[in-house]
Amino acid sequence: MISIQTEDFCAGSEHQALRGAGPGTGAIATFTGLVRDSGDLSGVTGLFLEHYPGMTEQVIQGLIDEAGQRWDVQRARVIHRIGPLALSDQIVFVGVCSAHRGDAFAACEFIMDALKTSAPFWKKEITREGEHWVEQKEMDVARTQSWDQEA
Amino acid sequence: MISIQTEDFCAGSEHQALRGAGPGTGAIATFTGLVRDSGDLSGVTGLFLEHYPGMTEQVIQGLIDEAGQRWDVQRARVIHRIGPLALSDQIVFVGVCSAHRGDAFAACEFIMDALKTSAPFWKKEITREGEHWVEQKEMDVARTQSWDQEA
Amino acid sequence: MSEPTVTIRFFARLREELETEQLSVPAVANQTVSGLLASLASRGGPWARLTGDQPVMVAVNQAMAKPSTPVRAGDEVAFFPPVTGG
Amino acid sequence: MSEPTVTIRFFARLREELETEQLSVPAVANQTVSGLLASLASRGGPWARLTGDQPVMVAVNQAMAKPSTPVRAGDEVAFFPPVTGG
Repeated sequence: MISIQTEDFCAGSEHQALRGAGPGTGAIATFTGLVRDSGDLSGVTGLFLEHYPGMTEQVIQGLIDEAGQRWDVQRARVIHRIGPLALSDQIVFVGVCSAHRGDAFAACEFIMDALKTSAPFWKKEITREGEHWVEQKEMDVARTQSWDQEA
Repeated sequence: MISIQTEDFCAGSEHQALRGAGPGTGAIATFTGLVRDSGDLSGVTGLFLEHYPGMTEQVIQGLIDEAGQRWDVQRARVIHRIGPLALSDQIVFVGVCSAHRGDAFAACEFIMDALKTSAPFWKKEITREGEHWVEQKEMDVARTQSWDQEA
Repeated sequence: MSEPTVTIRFFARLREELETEQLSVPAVANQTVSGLLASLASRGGPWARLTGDQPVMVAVNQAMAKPSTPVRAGDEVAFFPPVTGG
Repeated sequence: MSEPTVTIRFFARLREELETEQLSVPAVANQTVSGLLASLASRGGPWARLTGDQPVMVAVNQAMAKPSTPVRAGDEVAFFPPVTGG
Protein backbone atom coordinates (compact mmCIF):
# COMPACT_ATOMS: atom_id res chain seq x y z
CA MET A 1 0.00 0.00 0.00
CA ILE A 2 1.24 3.47 -0.91
CA SER A 3 0.33 6.77 0.75
CA ILE A 4 1.47 10.22 -0.30
CA GLN A 5 0.30 12.61 2.39
CA THR A 6 0.96 15.88 4.19
CA GLU A 7 0.05 14.36 7.60
CA ASP A 8 2.51 12.60 9.86
CA PHE A 9 2.35 8.82 10.28
CA CYS A 10 2.79 6.43 13.20
CA ALA A 11 5.59 3.94 12.60
CA GLY A 12 4.24 1.76 15.41
CA SER A 13 0.84 1.36 13.73
CA GLU A 14 2.52 0.59 10.42
CA HIS A 15 4.72 -2.02 12.10
CA GLN A 16 1.66 -3.59 13.70
CA ALA A 17 -0.12 -3.74 10.33
CA LEU A 18 2.87 -5.55 8.77
CA ARG A 19 2.54 -8.22 11.46
CA GLY A 20 -0.92 -9.03 10.15
CA ALA A 21 0.26 -10.69 6.95
CA GLY A 22 -0.18 -14.17 8.46
CA PRO A 23 1.53 -17.02 10.34
CA GLY A 24 4.22 -17.36 7.64
CA THR A 25 5.75 -13.97 8.49
CA GLY A 26 9.14 -14.29 10.19
CA ALA A 27 10.75 -10.94 9.46
CA ILE A 28 9.84 -7.25 9.28
CA ALA A 29 12.35 -4.67 8.05
CA THR A 30 11.52 -0.98 8.20
CA PHE A 31 13.21 2.25 7.23
CA THR A 32 12.21 5.74 8.30
CA GLY A 33 13.78 8.91 6.91
CA LEU A 34 13.81 12.05 9.07
CA VAL A 35 14.54 15.73 8.41
CA ARG A 36 18.07 16.24 9.74
CA ASP A 37 19.89 19.47 10.49
CA SER A 38 22.51 19.16 7.75
CA GLY A 39 21.91 18.16 4.17
CA ASP A 40 23.31 20.13 1.22
CA LEU A 41 23.26 23.05 3.68
CA SER A 42 23.93 23.10 7.41
CA GLY A 43 21.52 24.65 9.88
CA VAL A 44 18.51 23.17 8.13
CA THR A 45 15.32 24.14 9.96
CA GLY A 46 12.86 22.42 7.63
CA LEU A 47 12.09 21.09 4.20
CA PHE A 48 9.47 21.63 1.56
CA LEU A 49 8.59 18.56 -0.50
CA GLU A 50 6.96 18.74 -3.91
CA HIS A 51 5.86 15.76 -6.01
CA TYR A 52 4.16 14.79 -9.27
CA PRO A 53 0.75 13.44 -8.25
CA GLY A 54 -0.21 10.30 -10.09
CA MET A 55 3.23 9.54 -11.46
CA THR A 56 4.66 9.18 -7.94
CA GLU A 57 2.24 6.41 -7.01
CA GLN A 58 2.83 4.60 -10.32
CA VAL A 59 6.60 4.67 -9.91
CA ILE A 60 6.49 3.42 -6.32
CA GLN A 61 4.03 0.65 -7.23
CA GLY A 62 6.47 -0.39 -9.94
CA LEU A 63 9.29 -0.59 -7.37
CA ILE A 64 7.16 -2.68 -5.00
CA ASP A 65 6.25 -5.01 -7.88
CA GLU A 66 9.91 -5.33 -8.86
CA ALA A 67 10.89 -6.10 -5.25
CA GLY A 68 8.18 -8.79 -5.18
CA GLN A 69 9.66 -10.41 -8.27
CA ARG A 70 13.16 -10.45 -6.81
CA TRP A 71 12.47 -11.40 -3.19
CA ASP A 72 9.82 -13.04 -1.03
CA VAL A 73 7.68 -10.03 -0.10
CA GLN A 74 4.48 -10.77 1.81
CA ARG A 75 3.46 -7.15 2.30
CA ALA A 76 5.09 -3.81 1.52
CA ARG A 77 4.12 -0.38 2.80
CA VAL A 78 5.42 2.99 1.56
CA ILE A 79 4.46 6.36 3.03
CA HIS A 80 5.97 9.60 1.75
CA ARG A 81 5.08 12.99 3.09
CA ILE A 82 4.83 16.15 1.02
CA GLY A 83 4.56 19.87 1.80
CA PRO A 84 6.31 21.67 4.65
CA LEU A 85 8.25 19.57 7.18
CA ALA A 86 10.11 20.64 10.31
CA LEU A 87 13.44 19.48 11.73
CA SER A 88 13.26 15.84 12.95
CA ASP A 89 9.91 15.26 11.22
CA GLN A 90 9.36 11.90 9.57
CA ILE A 91 9.63 12.11 5.76
CA VAL A 92 9.35 8.56 4.48
CA PHE A 93 8.54 5.06 5.72
CA VAL A 94 9.26 1.79 3.93
CA GLY A 95 8.25 -1.45 5.62
CA VAL A 96 8.42 -4.98 4.25
CA CYS A 97 7.47 -8.31 5.77
CA SER A 98 8.67 -11.67 4.55
CA ALA A 99 9.25 -15.25 5.70
CA HIS A 100 13.01 -14.59 5.92
CA ARG A 101 15.14 -11.71 7.14
CA GLY A 102 17.44 -11.56 4.11
CA ASP A 103 14.47 -10.93 1.82
CA ALA A 104 12.91 -8.37 4.16
CA PHE A 105 16.14 -6.37 4.46
CA ALA A 106 16.95 -6.52 0.74
CA ALA A 107 13.46 -5.59 -0.45
CA CYS A 108 13.19 -2.72 2.05
CA GLU A 109 16.59 -1.27 1.14
CA PHE A 110 15.98 -1.73 -2.60
CA ILE A 111 12.63 0.09 -2.51
CA MET A 112 14.17 2.92 -0.48
CA ASP A 113 17.24 3.28 -2.71
CA ALA A 114 15.23 3.15 -5.92
CA LEU A 115 12.58 5.56 -4.59
CA LYS A 116 15.31 8.16 -4.02
CA THR A 117 16.43 8.12 -7.63
CA SER A 118 13.23 7.38 -9.54
CA ALA A 119 10.15 8.62 -7.68
CA PRO A 120 9.26 12.20 -8.66
CA PHE A 121 9.78 14.05 -5.38
CA TRP A 122 11.82 17.23 -4.95
CA LYS A 123 13.12 18.52 -1.68
CA LYS A 124 13.82 22.13 -0.85
CA GLU A 125 15.97 22.77 2.21
CA ILE A 126 15.06 25.73 4.37
CA THR A 127 17.59 27.51 6.59
CA ARG A 128 17.63 30.87 8.36
CA GLU A 129 19.66 32.21 5.43
CA GLY A 130 17.34 31.03 2.66
CA GLU A 131 16.08 28.14 0.60
CA HIS A 132 17.83 25.67 -1.69
CA TRP A 133 16.58 22.89 -3.99
CA VAL A 134 18.52 19.77 -3.00
CA GLU A 135 20.79 18.34 -5.67
CA GLN A 136 20.63 14.67 -6.58
CA LYS A 137 23.60 12.78 -5.12
CA GLU A 138 25.88 10.66 -7.28
CA MET A 139 26.10 8.20 -4.40
CA ASP A 140 22.33 7.72 -4.48
CA VAL A 141 22.45 7.00 -8.20
CA ALA A 142 25.33 4.56 -7.65
CA ARG A 143 23.43 2.79 -4.86
CA THR A 144 20.43 2.27 -7.13
CA GLN A 145 22.59 1.07 -10.00
CA SER A 146 24.27 -1.46 -7.70
CA TRP A 147 20.92 -3.26 -7.38
CA ASP A 148 20.88 -3.72 -11.18
CA GLN A 149 24.34 -5.24 -11.10
CA GLU A 150 23.16 -7.64 -8.41
CA ALA A 151 20.24 -8.85 -10.49
CA MET B 1 20.72 -0.48 25.03
CA ILE B 2 20.18 -4.23 25.34
CA SER B 3 17.22 -6.03 26.91
CA ILE B 4 16.82 -9.77 27.34
CA GLN B 5 13.29 -10.35 28.57
CA THR B 6 10.35 -12.73 28.69
CA GLU B 7 7.82 -9.89 28.15
CA ASP B 8 6.71 -8.65 24.76
CA PHE B 9 7.90 -5.27 23.48
CA CYS B 10 6.30 -2.42 21.53
CA ALA B 11 8.11 -1.73 18.27
CA GLY B 12 6.39 1.65 18.03
CA SER B 13 7.78 2.83 21.38
CA GLU B 14 11.26 1.61 20.41
CA HIS B 15 11.01 3.45 17.10
CA GLN B 16 9.96 6.60 18.91
CA ALA B 17 12.92 6.32 21.30
CA LEU B 18 15.34 6.02 18.35
CA ARG B 19 13.99 9.34 17.03
CA GLY B 20 15.23 11.02 20.20
CA ALA B 21 18.93 10.80 19.35
CA GLY B 22 18.98 14.43 18.16
CA PRO B 23 18.62 16.74 15.15
CA GLY B 24 21.42 14.96 13.27
CA THR B 25 19.36 11.78 12.85
CA GLY B 26 18.26 11.22 9.27
CA ALA B 27 17.64 7.47 9.17
CA ILE B 28 16.17 4.71 11.33
CA ALA B 29 16.41 1.07 10.26
CA THR B 30 14.66 -1.63 12.26
CA PHE B 31 14.33 -5.37 12.11
CA THR B 32 11.81 -7.52 13.96
CA GLY B 33 11.86 -11.31 13.98
CA LEU B 34 8.59 -13.19 14.54
CA VAL B 35 7.71 -16.81 15.31
CA ARG B 36 6.58 -18.26 11.99
CA ASP B 37 4.72 -21.47 11.28
CA SER B 38 7.51 -23.23 9.47
CA GLY B 39 11.15 -23.42 10.53
CA ASP B 40 13.11 -26.68 10.67
CA LEU B 41 9.65 -28.24 11.14
CA SER B 42 6.30 -27.26 9.64
CA GLY B 43 3.21 -26.70 11.76
CA VAL B 44 5.17 -24.81 14.40
CA THR B 45 2.84 -23.64 17.17
CA GLY B 46 5.45 -21.99 19.36
CA LEU B 47 9.07 -21.73 20.44
CA PHE B 48 11.01 -22.03 23.65
CA LEU B 49 14.09 -19.80 23.87
CA GLU B 50 16.98 -20.48 26.23
CA HIS B 51 20.03 -18.24 26.69
CA TYR B 52 23.24 -17.86 28.67
CA PRO B 53 22.59 -14.94 31.04
CA GLY B 54 25.51 -12.55 31.27
CA MET B 55 27.35 -13.83 28.21
CA THR B 56 24.42 -12.91 25.96
CA GLU B 57 24.55 -9.24 26.95
CA GLN B 58 28.35 -9.12 26.58
CA VAL B 59 28.27 -10.64 23.09
CA ILE B 60 25.52 -8.28 21.89
CA GLN B 61 27.30 -5.25 23.36
CA GLY B 62 30.40 -6.34 21.45
CA LEU B 63 28.38 -6.46 18.21
CA ILE B 64 26.94 -2.99 18.84
CA ASP B 65 30.45 -1.67 19.53
CA GLU B 66 31.78 -3.27 16.36
CA ALA B 67 28.92 -1.78 14.33
CA GLY B 68 29.77 1.62 15.82
CA GLN B 69 33.35 1.30 14.64
CA ARG B 70 32.33 0.36 11.11
CA TRP B 71 29.41 2.72 10.55
CA ASP B 72 27.92 5.95 11.84
CA VAL B 73 25.64 4.65 14.60
CA GLN B 74 23.95 7.28 16.76
CA ARG B 75 21.92 4.86 18.84
CA ALA B 76 21.36 1.10 18.72
CA ARG B 77 18.69 -0.92 20.48
CA VAL B 78 18.49 -4.69 20.78
CA ILE B 79 15.68 -6.61 22.48
CA HIS B 80 15.59 -10.41 22.56
CA ARG B 81 12.87 -12.41 24.22
CA ILE B 82 13.42 -15.69 26.06
CA GLY B 83 11.13 -18.41 27.41
CA PRO B 84 7.94 -19.66 25.77
CA LEU B 85 6.69 -17.83 22.67
CA ALA B 86 3.58 -18.41 20.59
CA LEU B 87 3.06 -18.34 16.82
CA SER B 88 3.44 -14.79 15.42
CA ASP B 89 4.98 -13.49 18.66
CA GLN B 90 7.83 -11.04 18.38
CA ILE B 91 11.22 -12.65 19.14
CA VAL B 92 13.84 -10.01 18.47
CA PHE B 93 14.11 -6.30 17.67
CA VAL B 94 17.17 -4.49 16.31
CA GLY B 95 16.92 -0.74 15.69
CA VAL B 96 19.66 1.64 14.62
CA CYS B 97 19.61 5.37 13.96
CA SER B 98 22.21 7.27 11.99
CA ALA B 99 22.70 10.41 9.93
CA HIS B 100 22.54 8.37 6.70
CA ARG B 101 20.42 5.48 5.50
CA GLY B 102 23.29 3.33 4.22
CA ASP B 103 24.85 3.25 7.68
CA ALA B 104 21.53 2.58 9.42
CA PHE B 105 20.69 -0.34 7.11
CA ALA B 106 24.19 -1.87 7.24
CA ALA B 107 24.59 -1.60 11.03
CA CYS B 108 21.10 -3.01 11.65
CA GLU B 109 21.58 -5.95 9.31
CA PHE B 110 25.11 -6.64 10.60
CA ILE B 111 23.98 -6.73 14.25
CA MET B 112 21.09 -9.03 13.35
CA ASP B 113 23.20 -11.40 11.24
CA ALA B 114 26.01 -11.58 13.80
CA LEU B 115 23.57 -12.01 16.70
CA LYS B 116 22.18 -15.13 15.01
CA THR B 117 25.56 -16.83 14.86
CA SER B 118 27.33 -15.54 17.96
CA ALA B 119 24.87 -14.63 20.74
CA PRO B 120 24.19 -17.63 23.03
CA PHE B 121 20.49 -18.23 22.40
CA TRP B 122 18.94 -21.60 21.56
CA LYS B 123 15.56 -22.08 20.03
CA LYS B 124 13.35 -25.11 20.45
CA GLU B 125 10.48 -25.49 18.00
CA ILE B 126 7.22 -26.83 19.33
CA THR B 127 4.67 -28.61 17.10
CA ARG B 128 1.67 -30.83 17.83
CA GLU B 129 3.93 -33.83 17.16
CA GLY B 130 6.73 -32.83 19.51
CA GLU B 131 9.70 -30.59 20.16
CA HIS B 132 12.96 -30.06 18.28
CA TRP B 133 16.09 -28.01 19.00
CA VAL B 134 16.64 -25.84 15.93
CA GLU B 135 19.85 -26.53 13.98
CA GLN B 136 22.20 -23.69 13.08
CA LYS B 137 21.92 -22.87 9.39
CA GLU B 138 24.92 -22.81 7.10
CA MET B 139 23.37 -19.83 5.34
CA ASP B 140 23.34 -17.87 8.60
CA VAL B 141 27.02 -18.61 9.15
CA ALA B 142 27.78 -17.59 5.56
CA ARG B 143 25.86 -14.31 5.99
CA THR B 144 27.87 -13.44 9.07
CA GLN B 145 31.15 -14.31 7.37
CA SER B 146 30.26 -12.11 4.42
CA TRP B 147 30.45 -9.08 6.75
CA ASP B 148 34.07 -10.00 7.53
CA GLN B 149 34.91 -10.14 3.85
CA GLU B 150 33.37 -6.71 3.41
CA ALA B 151 35.55 -5.18 6.14
CA MET C 1 -13.56 22.54 -32.43
CA SER C 2 -10.43 22.73 -30.29
CA GLU C 3 -6.96 22.39 -31.79
CA PRO C 4 -5.05 19.20 -30.80
CA THR C 5 -2.59 20.13 -28.04
CA VAL C 6 0.13 18.77 -25.74
CA THR C 7 0.03 19.61 -22.03
CA ILE C 8 3.40 20.53 -20.53
CA ARG C 9 4.09 20.55 -16.79
CA PHE C 10 7.10 21.80 -14.86
CA PHE C 11 8.16 20.88 -11.34
CA ALA C 12 10.41 22.12 -8.54
CA ARG C 13 13.33 24.33 -9.62
CA LEU C 14 12.19 24.36 -13.26
CA ARG C 15 8.71 25.48 -12.28
CA GLU C 16 10.20 28.32 -10.23
CA GLU C 17 12.76 29.42 -12.85
CA LEU C 18 10.19 29.45 -15.65
CA GLU C 19 7.47 30.83 -13.39
CA THR C 20 5.26 28.30 -15.14
CA GLU C 21 3.46 25.33 -13.70
CA GLN C 22 1.65 24.19 -16.79
CA LEU C 23 1.08 25.24 -20.38
CA SER C 24 -0.56 23.93 -23.49
CA VAL C 25 1.10 23.95 -26.92
CA PRO C 26 -0.22 22.86 -30.32
CA ALA C 27 0.61 19.25 -31.19
CA VAL C 28 3.15 18.91 -34.03
CA ALA C 29 3.39 15.93 -36.39
CA ASN C 30 6.31 13.52 -35.71
CA GLN C 31 7.37 15.44 -32.62
CA THR C 32 9.75 13.98 -30.03
CA VAL C 33 10.73 15.03 -26.51
CA SER C 34 13.95 16.60 -27.77
CA GLY C 35 12.08 18.53 -30.48
CA LEU C 36 9.60 19.84 -27.94
CA LEU C 37 12.43 20.82 -25.58
CA ALA C 38 14.26 22.70 -28.35
CA SER C 39 11.09 24.55 -29.30
CA LEU C 40 10.54 25.60 -25.66
CA ALA C 41 14.20 26.65 -25.28
CA SER C 42 13.87 28.88 -28.35
CA ARG C 43 11.54 31.14 -26.33
CA GLY C 44 14.76 32.58 -24.85
CA GLY C 45 15.33 34.02 -21.38
CA PRO C 46 15.05 31.42 -18.63
CA TRP C 47 13.60 28.97 -21.18
CA ALA C 48 17.01 28.66 -22.83
CA ARG C 49 18.22 26.84 -19.70
CA LEU C 50 16.06 23.85 -20.68
CA THR C 51 18.75 22.85 -23.13
CA GLY C 52 21.63 24.20 -21.03
CA ASP C 53 24.04 22.54 -18.62
CA GLN C 54 21.56 21.59 -15.93
CA PRO C 55 20.18 18.07 -16.24
CA VAL C 56 16.48 17.95 -17.17
CA MET C 57 14.42 14.79 -16.73
CA VAL C 58 11.27 14.17 -18.70
CA ALA C 59 8.14 12.06 -18.34
CA VAL C 60 5.54 11.44 -21.03
CA ASN C 61 2.12 10.46 -19.69
CA GLN C 62 3.69 10.01 -16.25
CA ALA C 63 6.30 7.48 -17.37
CA MET C 64 10.01 8.34 -17.57
CA ALA C 65 10.94 9.19 -21.17
CA LYS C 66 14.01 9.77 -23.37
CA PRO C 67 14.88 12.49 -25.90
CA SER C 68 13.66 10.19 -28.69
CA THR C 69 10.27 9.43 -27.09
CA PRO C 70 7.42 10.54 -29.43
CA VAL C 71 5.06 13.31 -28.28
CA ARG C 72 1.53 13.08 -29.63
CA ALA C 73 -1.67 15.13 -29.38
CA GLY C 74 -3.24 14.72 -25.94
CA ASP C 75 0.01 13.69 -24.25
CA GLU C 76 1.09 15.09 -20.89
CA VAL C 77 4.79 15.92 -20.94
CA ALA C 78 6.58 16.86 -17.69
CA PHE C 79 10.01 18.40 -17.31
CA PHE C 80 11.79 18.40 -13.95
CA PRO C 81 15.20 18.31 -12.23
CA PRO C 82 16.68 14.99 -11.05
CA VAL C 83 14.50 13.70 -8.22
CA THR C 84 15.50 14.12 -4.57
CA GLY C 85 12.84 12.45 -2.43
CA GLY C 86 13.19 9.97 0.40
CA MET D 1 39.58 -25.06 53.05
CA SER D 2 37.82 -25.74 49.75
CA GLU D 3 39.58 -27.42 46.85
CA PRO D 4 40.18 -25.19 43.76
CA THR D 5 37.48 -26.03 41.20
CA VAL D 6 36.18 -25.24 37.72
CA THR D 7 32.46 -24.61 37.19
CA ILE D 8 30.99 -26.25 34.11
CA ARG D 9 27.64 -25.29 32.57
CA PHE D 10 25.62 -26.91 29.83
CA PHE D 11 22.90 -25.35 27.70
CA ALA D 12 20.03 -26.38 25.44
CA ARG D 13 20.31 -29.81 23.80
CA LEU D 14 23.51 -30.65 25.74
CA ARG D 15 21.86 -29.77 29.04
CA GLU D 16 18.97 -32.07 28.19
CA GLU D 17 21.07 -34.97 26.89
CA LEU D 18 23.40 -34.90 29.91
CA GLU D 19 20.56 -34.13 32.30
CA THR D 20 23.02 -31.70 33.85
CA GLU D 21 22.80 -27.94 34.08
CA GLN D 22 25.93 -27.29 36.08
CA LEU D 23 28.71 -29.22 37.82
CA SER D 24 31.93 -28.50 39.60
CA VAL D 25 35.17 -30.42 38.92
CA PRO D 26 38.60 -30.13 40.56
CA ALA D 27 40.95 -27.75 38.76
CA VAL D 28 43.86 -29.51 37.04
CA ALA D 29 47.26 -27.94 36.32
CA ASN D 30 47.87 -26.89 32.69
CA GLN D 31 44.37 -27.86 31.64
CA THR D 32 42.83 -26.73 28.36
CA VAL D 33 39.29 -26.79 27.00
CA SER D 34 40.04 -29.91 24.93
CA GLY D 35 41.55 -31.69 27.96
CA LEU D 36 38.49 -30.88 30.04
CA LEU D 37 36.17 -32.04 27.26
CA ALA D 38 38.06 -35.37 26.94
CA SER D 39 37.88 -35.91 30.69
CA LEU D 40 34.11 -35.30 30.67
CA ALA D 41 33.62 -37.59 27.63
CA SER D 42 35.45 -40.38 29.45
CA ARG D 43 32.50 -40.61 31.85
CA GLY D 44 30.81 -42.64 29.11
CA GLY D 45 27.11 -42.89 28.23
CA PRO D 46 25.65 -39.61 26.94
CA TRP D 47 28.87 -37.82 27.97
CA ALA D 48 30.78 -39.59 25.18
CA ARG D 49 28.81 -37.46 22.69
CA LEU D 50 30.76 -34.39 23.84
CA THR D 51 33.65 -35.56 21.64
CA GLY D 52 31.39 -37.15 19.01
CA ASP D 53 30.11 -35.92 15.66
CA GLN D 54 27.85 -33.16 16.92
CA PRO D 55 29.49 -29.75 17.03
CA VAL D 56 30.08 -28.41 20.55
CA MET D 57 30.82 -24.74 21.21
CA VAL D 58 32.61 -23.58 24.32
CA ALA D 59 32.92 -20.37 26.30
CA VAL D 60 35.41 -19.71 29.09
CA ASN D 61 34.31 -17.01 31.51
CA GLN D 62 31.52 -16.08 29.11
CA ALA D 63 33.78 -15.44 26.12
CA MET D 64 33.92 -17.79 23.12
CA ALA D 65 36.91 -20.13 23.45
CA LYS D 66 38.89 -22.65 21.41
CA PRO D 67 40.13 -26.19 22.19
CA SER D 68 43.52 -24.72 23.16
CA THR D 69 42.11 -22.12 25.58
CA PRO D 70 43.53 -22.67 29.12
CA VAL D 71 41.13 -23.58 31.94
CA ARG D 72 42.20 -22.39 35.40
CA ALA D 73 40.84 -22.69 38.93
CA GLY D 74 37.76 -20.49 39.37
CA ASP D 75 36.92 -20.40 35.67
CA GLU D 76 33.39 -20.85 34.37
CA VAL D 77 33.38 -23.11 31.32
CA ALA D 78 30.21 -23.53 29.26
CA PHE D 79 29.50 -26.13 26.59
CA PHE D 80 26.61 -25.71 24.20
CA PRO D 81 25.36 -26.45 20.67
CA PRO D 82 25.79 -23.90 17.87
CA VAL D 83 23.59 -20.92 18.71
CA THR D 84 20.19 -20.39 17.03
CA GLY D 85 18.74 -17.14 18.36
CA GLY D 86 17.26 -14.22 16.47
